[in-house]
Amino acid sequence: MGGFRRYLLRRLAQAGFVVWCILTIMFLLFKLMPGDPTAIFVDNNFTEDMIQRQRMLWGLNDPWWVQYLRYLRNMLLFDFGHPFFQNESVAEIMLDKVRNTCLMIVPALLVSVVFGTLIGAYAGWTRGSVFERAAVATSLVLHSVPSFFVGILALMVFSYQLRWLPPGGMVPLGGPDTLWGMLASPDYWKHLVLPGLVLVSREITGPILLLRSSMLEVKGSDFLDMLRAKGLGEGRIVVHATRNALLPLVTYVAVMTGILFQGQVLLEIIFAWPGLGRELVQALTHLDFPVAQAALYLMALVTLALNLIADLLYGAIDPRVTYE
Amino acid sequence: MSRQERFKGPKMDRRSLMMLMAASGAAGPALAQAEPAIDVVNPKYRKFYDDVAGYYIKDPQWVKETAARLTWPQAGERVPEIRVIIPNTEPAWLDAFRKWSKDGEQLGLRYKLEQMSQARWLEEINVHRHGDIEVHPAVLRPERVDPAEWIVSRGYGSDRRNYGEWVVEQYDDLIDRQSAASDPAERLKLVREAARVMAEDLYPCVFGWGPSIIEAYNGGDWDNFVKSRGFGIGNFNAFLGFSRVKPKGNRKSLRVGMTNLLETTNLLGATNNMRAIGRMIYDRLAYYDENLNVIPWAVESWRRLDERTWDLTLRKGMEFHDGRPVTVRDLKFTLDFMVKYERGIFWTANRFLESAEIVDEANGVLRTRFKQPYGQFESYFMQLNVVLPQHIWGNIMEEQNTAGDPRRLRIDTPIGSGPYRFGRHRKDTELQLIANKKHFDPPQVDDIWVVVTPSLDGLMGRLESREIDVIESSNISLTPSQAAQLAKSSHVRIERTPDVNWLHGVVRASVLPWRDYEFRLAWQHSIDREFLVKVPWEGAGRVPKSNTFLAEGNPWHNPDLPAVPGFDLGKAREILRAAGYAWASDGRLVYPAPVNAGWRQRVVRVSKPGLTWGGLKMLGG
Amino acid sequence: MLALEGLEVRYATRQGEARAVDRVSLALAEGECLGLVGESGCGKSTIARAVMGILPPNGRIAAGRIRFRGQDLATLDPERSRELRGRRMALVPQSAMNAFDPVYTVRAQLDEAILAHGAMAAPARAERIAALFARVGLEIARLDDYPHQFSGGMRQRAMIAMAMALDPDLIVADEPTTGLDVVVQDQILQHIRSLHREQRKTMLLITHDMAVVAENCDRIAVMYGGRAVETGDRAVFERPLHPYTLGLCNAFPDLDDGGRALISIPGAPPDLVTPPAGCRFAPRCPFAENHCSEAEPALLEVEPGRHAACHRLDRIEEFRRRARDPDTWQTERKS
Amino acid sequence: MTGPRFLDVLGRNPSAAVGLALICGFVALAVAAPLIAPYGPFEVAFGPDRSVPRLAPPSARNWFGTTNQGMDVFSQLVWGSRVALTVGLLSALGSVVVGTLIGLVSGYFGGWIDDVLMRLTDVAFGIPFLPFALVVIAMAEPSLGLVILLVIFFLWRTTARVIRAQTLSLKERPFVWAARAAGAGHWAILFRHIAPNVLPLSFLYVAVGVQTGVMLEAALSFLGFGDPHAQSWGIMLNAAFRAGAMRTAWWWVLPPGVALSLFVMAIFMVGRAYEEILNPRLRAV
Repeated sequence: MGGFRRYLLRRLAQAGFVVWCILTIMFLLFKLMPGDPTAIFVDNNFTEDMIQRQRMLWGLNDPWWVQYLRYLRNMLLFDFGHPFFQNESVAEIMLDKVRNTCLMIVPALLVSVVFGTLIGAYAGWTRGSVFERAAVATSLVLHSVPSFFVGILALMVFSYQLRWLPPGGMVPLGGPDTLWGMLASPDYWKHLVLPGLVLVSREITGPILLLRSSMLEVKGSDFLDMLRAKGLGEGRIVVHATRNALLPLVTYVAVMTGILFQGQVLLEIIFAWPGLGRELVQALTHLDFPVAQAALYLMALVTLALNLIADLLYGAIDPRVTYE
Repeated sequence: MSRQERFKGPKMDRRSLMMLMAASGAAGPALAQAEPAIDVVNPKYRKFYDDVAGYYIKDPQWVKETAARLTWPQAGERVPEIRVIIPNTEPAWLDAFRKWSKDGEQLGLRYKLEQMSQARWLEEINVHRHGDIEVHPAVLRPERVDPAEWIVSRGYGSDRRNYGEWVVEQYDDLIDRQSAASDPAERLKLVREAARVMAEDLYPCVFGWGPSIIEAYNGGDWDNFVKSRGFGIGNFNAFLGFSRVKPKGNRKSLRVGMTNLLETTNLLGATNNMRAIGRMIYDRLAYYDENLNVIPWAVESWRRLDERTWDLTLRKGMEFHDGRPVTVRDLKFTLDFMVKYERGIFWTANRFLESAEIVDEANGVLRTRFKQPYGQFESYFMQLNVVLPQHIWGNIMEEQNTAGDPRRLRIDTPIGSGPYRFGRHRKDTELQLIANKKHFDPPQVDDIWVVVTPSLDGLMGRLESREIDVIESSNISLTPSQAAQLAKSSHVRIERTPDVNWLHGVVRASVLPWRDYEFRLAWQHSIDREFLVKVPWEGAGRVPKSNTFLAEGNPWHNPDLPAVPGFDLGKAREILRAAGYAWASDGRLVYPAPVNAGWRQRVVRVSKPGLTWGGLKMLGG
Repeated sequence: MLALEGLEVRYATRQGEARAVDRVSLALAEGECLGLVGESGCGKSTIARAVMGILPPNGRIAAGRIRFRGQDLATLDPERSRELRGRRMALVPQSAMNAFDPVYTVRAQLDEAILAHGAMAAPARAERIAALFARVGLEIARLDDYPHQFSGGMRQRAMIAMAMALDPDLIVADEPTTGLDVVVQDQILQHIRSLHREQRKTMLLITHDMAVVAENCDRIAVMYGGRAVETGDRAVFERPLHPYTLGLCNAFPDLDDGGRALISIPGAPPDLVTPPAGCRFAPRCPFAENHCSEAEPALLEVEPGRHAACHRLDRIEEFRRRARDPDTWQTERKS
Repeated sequence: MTGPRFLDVLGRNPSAAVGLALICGFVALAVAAPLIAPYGPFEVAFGPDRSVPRLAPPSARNWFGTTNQGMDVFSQLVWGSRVALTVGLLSALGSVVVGTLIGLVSGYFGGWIDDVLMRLTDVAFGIPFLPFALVVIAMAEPSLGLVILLVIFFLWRTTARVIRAQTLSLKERPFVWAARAAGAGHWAILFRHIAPNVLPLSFLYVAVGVQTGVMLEAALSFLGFGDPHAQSWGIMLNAAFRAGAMRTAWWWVLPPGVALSLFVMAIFMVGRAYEEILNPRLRAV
C-alpha cells in the first residue's frame, strides 16, 4: 500500500498545482482585466474620496501581490467575501446554488447512467440487432441536438401547448425550501420532469455508446468462452461481461458529472432553475465579481475532485491497476 | 502653484509618450514636453478636470484617445471611425445602429459598433471610455421625474456623468439657478431655457421618444390597475398599480412575474428591483399620483419656511409592521443616519441636508435645513427618503461590523411601515409581500407574490397559463408583436400607458469631429429616427420633435424647442461640403483643410454662435 | 466415449461461409488421449469449441454429430449442454493469460465453476478449491489474488485446477502451452499428462507441437484445411502416410536427430470459404499430380488403426525419402 | 487513407454518406450565400408598400417566415451557415494543430518538457469550459475570433494527450531507431518520421473540434454572449428567445435549431466513419 500512498500524494500534489494555476488565471481574469469594479458599483454622485474609501474597503488599493496572496488564502478557505449586490456572504449563496444544481443534475445523472448502462450493455451484447441499431442511431441524433434547443422544444410542446408540465422553476409558489422538503414534494419532481428529461436525453447517449463499444470489446475476450466452457448460464456470463465493460464507465461518469455540474447554464436559464450556472450568468451580467469568481472556482474544484475520485475509484474496481 | 505642477496627469512611460506623440502628429520640440497639455478653456472647470476627472484623466488610455482627437488633423486626414458601444440587453439599439451606420457610409462615415454586457457597458461609460456616442435610454424611476436627473448629468460642465464633456457656460449658469430655485414656476422656466440651449447646440441627439409602455395582465381575474404616466401599471417603482388593483374572484393573491430579483433585502444596498420593492415596505415621505403630481405620503404636509428650510409634518397613527408606532423621532433618526453613514443612492437626496430637528414632537413636526437653496426638495428629497424604525436600526451599525458601510448590513426581514409587509423569500425564486391592512392606504389584495422567470418567453407563457397575473414592467416593456401574441389568450388585457421615455445619444462634443457644429448638424441629418420607431420599436414610439430629454408628456417639457434635423442624406452631404469637408477616393469623409479658417473657428468655439465654450482646448496650433 | 461423425462447422464471414471443419470423423475411447495437430487455422480449435459447445455466434454446426456418452452434443438443447460443460467435460483453454475474468479473484472464479453445477456448501467448496490448488502445485495463499498477479504458468495451472473442479470425464486441452516459456511448458504438460495417466481422464489434446503429441497421446489426428488427413497411433510420426504429415515432421525438431535442419512448408493454408478443388493440400504439396487437384481423396484405412487421405499412398516410401531433402519443398508448383 | 478505402467505408456506412452529403450541402450554402439568400443577414425584408412583415409565417415571399424585426429567416439561416463553418473549421484546425504539436513535443522529448506540458494540460482540463468562456467574454468584447480562440484553448488538451500517447509508442518503434542511427536530428525525426504517423489520428479531432466550436458558438450566442455582427444560428435562437417569440414563431426557432443539429450530426457521423478507417477493430464482425 506504500505504492498507493505515494500515488495518492502525487495525485494530490498535481491537483493542488492545478488548483493554484486555475486560481491564478482567475485572479488575472478578475483583478487585472481592464476596468474597475468600483466603476459599476458606485453611484453616479460618488465623489472621489467615497470611491477611494470603497476601493480601500475592497482592498483594491493594495499592491497586487498583497491582493493576490489574500485572494489565494480566501479562496482556499472558501471565504469568498461579499457579493456586490447581495447581503449574504458569497459562500452562503454558493451553498444554496450548488444544492439547487445538484437537485437538477443528480437525478438526471442517475437515470442516465443506470438506463444508459443497461441499454448500452444490451445493445453491445446483441450487436447487429434492430435494438442495437435503433439505440445507436437514436443516441447519435440525441448527441448532436443541442440540449438548449431540445429544452426549448420541450417547453413549447409540453408546457405551453399541452400544459402538462410546469414551465420552469423548482417548486411552485410557497413550495418547500429545504432539501428534504423538496425531495418529499411531488411538485419538485413535477418541475424536474422537463429539465430532467432534456438532460437525460443528451447525457444518456454517453453511457449507451460507451457501454455498447466496451461491451463489444469485452465480447471478443477469451474469458467469456471460458465462462461458457465452465458451464455458466447466459445470465452469469452477461454479468461478467457487463462488470468488465463497466470499467471505462467509471471515468466517464466522473467526467460527465463534472461537465454536468459546470454546464447547466443554458438549461437553468431556460427552465428558470435557480442553480449555479444561472447565478454565474447573472453575476457576470452585473459584473458581480465575487459571485462569478466563486461559481467558477467551485465548478473547477468539483471537476478536479471528480477526476481524482475517478482515478482512485478506477484503481479500486480494476484490480489490474497498480500504483508503482 | 504653476499650472504644470497643479496638473497631476498620468505618469506616462516613454513608449506611450512616443506613441501619443506619433498619434498627435507632434514632432521635434513637442517631444520635450512630458505630458500632453490637455487643458480647459475656462479655468473655472479646471477643478472638475482635476478632481472628478481623476476618473479618466488619470487613465492613460483616456488621455491617449482624447489627445488624439484634440489635435488638429493634417491635410487629407480622414474622419476617424465612430465607436458606439451597445449593451447586449438592447437588441433594438443594435438594429437601429446597423441601419444608421449603413446610411452613414453614404456620408463617408464609418461606425464601429461594439456589443457588451450591460454592466460592462455602464462601466465603460462611467470612465468616459465609451467612444463617440453615449447611447442611453430613459428608465423612469420616481426620483428621475425631477428634470435635474438628465439635464444635470448629461450637460452640466462639472458633472462626472457629462459623458460628452460638453461645457457651455450659459447652460451651467441656468442649471445652477434652477437647482437653487425652490419656487416651482421659476424652476420650470429655467429648466425649459436650459433645454433650449442644449437643443440648439445639437449636443444630444434624441433618437426616439419611446419605446411605448405596453403591458399585459390577467384581466380575467383582475381589475382596476391604475396607469401611472411614464410607469405603467405593473411597476414596483410606482405602487399605485399594486395598491388599487382589485381581484374579480376569490383569489386575492396577485402574482407578478419578473426576470430577476436582485437579492439584497437591505434597502440601502439594493439595486433597482429590490429598491423599488423596499419602498413598498418602508414608506416614502411623499409620492407621485398617476399624473406625476407630488402627493403626501408618510409626511402628511410640508411647509417652506425659506429657500433652505422646510417643516415636515408626519402622518398620524402610522405603525411599523411589528406594531410599534411611527414617530417623528424615527424620521429624524433616519435622516441623521443617512447623513452619517449612507454614501450610496440616498446620498443623492441627502448630501445637501444640513440638519433635521424636531420642533413639535406632539404633532410630529420636523424641521429640515439644507446647505444651499434646494430646488429638488419635493421631487428628490421627499421621493427618495423613507422612514426607518429607530428601535431596529438604532445601534445596527455597531452591532453588525460592516466597516462603516451601511450597504453591507444584513437585514433579513425588513420591517417598515409601508403598505406591504415582507413575507416569504426564496432567493432568486420568489418573494411574498403581505398586504398591511392597517396602512393608511391599504392594498386591495391580500398579498403579492413576485415570481422570478429569467426569460421574457417564460414570463409570457406563464401569463398565458395564468401562473402570473402581470409582468413587472420596470425592466420589461412588451413590443406590439408580443402584445399581439398575448392578446390571443382571452383573459389577457393589454394596456398602453402614456410614456415620457426616450433614447438619446450624446456625442463627445469636446473632441473631433464632434467639436464642429456643422458636423454635428450633418450627422443628425443622417439619423433615420423613423426607422428606429418603425422597425426596432415596431411602431411603439414617437419620432421626437426636438432634441430634449424632457419629452412631450413630461411636466417639464418645453414645447418651443427647435425641431430635430430630419433624415436627409443629401442635405447632410451638402452641409458637410459647404463646411469644407471632402471625400477620399474610397469614399471616406476627410476633414476640412487645416487652412480653412471657418472650420478652425468652429472647432475652437465648439458651440453655436452666442454660446461660450468652457471645456477642453485643442492641442497645438 | 466421444465420437465426431462427419462433423461440419461453418463460420459466417463477410466473404461467405467458411467451412472451418469439414466432414471430420474421429473417435475417442474412454481413458484415451487423442492428439489433434495441424497448422493454425486448420480447424483444431474449432473442433474443441464445437465439442465444448462454445462456438462463436457466427459459427454453427452445419452437419454431423458429436456423440458424447451417447448424447448428440450438436443437437442437445442449450440448457442440457450447459449442464455437461464443466461437469462432465472441461476445457483447458488456449491462452490462460486471457481466459480468466480479470476483475474477479481466482478463488471466486473457481468457486463459480463449482457453483454453476448445483449447490455445495461454502465450506465444502473452499475445501475442494484448496485441494485442487494443492494438486496443481499452487500456494493456497494465492487463491485470493487476481489473475493478473499470477505468472503465465500459474494461471495455466489454475486453469487446470478449474478444469478438474468437478472431476469431469473428458478434458479438452486446447493448445495449453501457448505463450509459455519452455520450462513452464514442461511443467504444465506434466500436469496434463498426470490428468490423463494418473487420473485416467479421457483427453482431447490440441496442439501444433508434434513433440507434445508424440509424447502424450495414444492416438493422433492430423488436420489440414478443416479436414482430417491422417489418423493413427504414434506411428503417424514415425512413418507418416500423408505428405502434409511429412511436412509437419520436417518443420519440427526431431527428437532423435537433433542436428537435422528444419524445413518449413511453403505457401499458406487454404482459403476455407472457397477451398481448392480436389486435395486441399495439393497446391502446397511437392508431390501433387494433376489428378490431386481434381478429385478429393477419401480418408482410407491404410493399415489397422491408421487412416490417411492421399491419392498417392502407393508412393509414400518415395515421398518419405524425398521429403528429407529441403530442395523438394522449394520447388515452385506450377498450375 | 486511400480514396477507394474511404469510399468503401462510406458504402458500408450509409450514415457517413448522409453526413458527408449534408456537410457538402452546408458548404455549398455557405459559399453561395450571397447568391442564395434573398436578403442581407440584418436586412429588413420590407413589403411592397414599405411595410414591415413582422413575424410572418412561411410564405412564397419569405420561405421560412420573418422575425419580429421583419427580417427574412431563410436568409439569416443561409448566412448562419457561413458563421458555423468558419467557427467550426478554424477552431478545429487551430486546436488540432496546437494539440498535435504539444502532444508530439511532449511525448517525444519526455522529461521536464513532458512534465511541464502535461501539467499544463491538466490545468486546461481543470478549467470549466462554458463558464470560463462566459467569464472571458463578459470581460472582453464578444467576437467570433474570441469564441474561436476559446475553443482552441479548450480543445487542444484532448488532442495533446492522445497524440502524446501515440508518440510515446511510436518513438520506440524500430524505424525511429533506424532514423536516429542514420544521424537524423530530433526535429527531423519528430516531423519527418513521427508526425506523419500521428497525423491521421489528430485529424480525427478535427471532427470533434468542429462540433465543439459550433456548439459553443451557439450556446454563447444563445446566452447573449455572441458576436453581434455575425448572424449565426445561435444569434437567431437568442433573438427569438429574447423576442418572446419561441412559443408562437416556430418558423423562426426550428430552422436554426434544426440546421445546428443537422450540421453537428453530419460532422459526428463522418467523424465516426473516419474513426472506423483508423481503427479497423471497430468494424470487425
